[in-house]
Amino acid sequence: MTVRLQPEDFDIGAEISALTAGRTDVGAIATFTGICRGAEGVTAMTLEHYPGMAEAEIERHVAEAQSRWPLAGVTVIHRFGRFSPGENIVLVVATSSHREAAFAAAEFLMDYLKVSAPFWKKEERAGGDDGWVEARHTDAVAAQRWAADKPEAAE
Amino acid sequence: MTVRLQPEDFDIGAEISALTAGRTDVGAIATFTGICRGAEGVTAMTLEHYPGMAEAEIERHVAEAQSRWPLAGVTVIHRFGRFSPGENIVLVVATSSHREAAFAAAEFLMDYLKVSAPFWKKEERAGGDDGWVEARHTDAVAAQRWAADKPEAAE
Amino acid sequence: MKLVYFAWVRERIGKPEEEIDLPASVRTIGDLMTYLTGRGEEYAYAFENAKVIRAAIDKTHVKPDTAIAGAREIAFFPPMTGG
Amino acid sequence: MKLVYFAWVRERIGKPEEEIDLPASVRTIGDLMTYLTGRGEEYAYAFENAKVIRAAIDKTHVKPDTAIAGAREIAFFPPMTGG
Repeated sequence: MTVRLQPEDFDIGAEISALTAGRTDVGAIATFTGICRGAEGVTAMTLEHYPGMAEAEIERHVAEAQSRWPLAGVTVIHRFGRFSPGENIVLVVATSSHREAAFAAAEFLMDYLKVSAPFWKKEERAGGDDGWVEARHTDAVAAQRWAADKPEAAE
Repeated sequence: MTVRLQPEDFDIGAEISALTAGRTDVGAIATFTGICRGAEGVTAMTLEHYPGMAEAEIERHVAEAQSRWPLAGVTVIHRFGRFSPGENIVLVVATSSHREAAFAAAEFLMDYLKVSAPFWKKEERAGGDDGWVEARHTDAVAAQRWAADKPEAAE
Repeated sequence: MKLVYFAWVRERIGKPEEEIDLPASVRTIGDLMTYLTGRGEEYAYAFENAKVIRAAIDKTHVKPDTAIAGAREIAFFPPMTGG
Repeated sequence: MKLVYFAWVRERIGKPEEEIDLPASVRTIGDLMTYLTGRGEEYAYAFENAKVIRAAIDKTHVKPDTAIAGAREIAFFPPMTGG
């Protein structure tokens, strides 16, 4: 498990290589990259986090993903600081022998990052109408589905 | 839409960059990479395909994904030829403004690639026990779920 | 009519493709599989479990009851295992 | 007791953290929010819609009825919007 919070950008190819180098049991790699969007006049975004708790929450959910699915490796990187539209914000990489586990773990981790990891986004908008992003109800719904879901049997 | 069949390897970072360069409306990138595994004594794998039909089948399913979800871009690369364990075989990249569409499209495309795109894997195994890979029943089940699923509303 | 074969169908028949003239009585994909089965033991071996064999007409998946009239290229192959 | 604030809770209160001595009557997270609301209009503004405010004790999510006894650091913040 690799969990990193950092202001610096990340290199998806390098993170994948770190999880696959020297092993031949990985058949599936699912990744998710979240990017700062420039929609609705947003000119920049600042990501605030709770140091210490953010790492702990992410690590707790990575451990939960590892207990639900047969994963070979997991990497989560979440940036903090001020970003321009088009910049990377978050990366999740999950590897497994089969694709079902890799996809499910990546989605599970993104769903929980959204509602449970202590990060807050503030947008700067053209015209000076800055504001904190409101939590999406659909994110809460997405996270709740895992509470009911049993993981599928490993193959 | 980019669909390529090729013997050459691919560069995930470069394919992502090609879908995101110069635009700020992409908030989510889901990728899937399938890799030749060395499990159960497999020493190499040969991927045979039906030229012309393979491209057409993949393009048809990418178009279907684009009609189901609000996607910014889709890239599918499937290699053919002979591979050693650890080598890349297939890449799917789906981009969207939000993660639900990107994840769903990537999973949908992988599920259909498995059961509908005309590719066949033959494994070489230690001891000379070569053989064609049998289709997995779970792959057929995974593809069927999309027949019933309605896509979720775009946000 | 051009016939093309893939994977173990190709290996069992012993060739990747062939041109063939068909009698008018062969109207569907299912008829064609039956006809080919009678052409020799290599074909009989390839089609011995006909219900698992998939077919395409001009590079589009078809079912056994699909008519072959007008087809330029018909393909037979096992269930796909790509991805 | 150390209190820490994030995002618009921090902005409304006007500071990221503070040390505070609490009366013994403040037993739960909910009690603490009520107590802070009485400390001044900046606190009243921050906690005006108390049911949306989340809390953590020693960097673990907790609910309003959680007892604060033994806590070293208590955090208040809006619903999270990371990822």
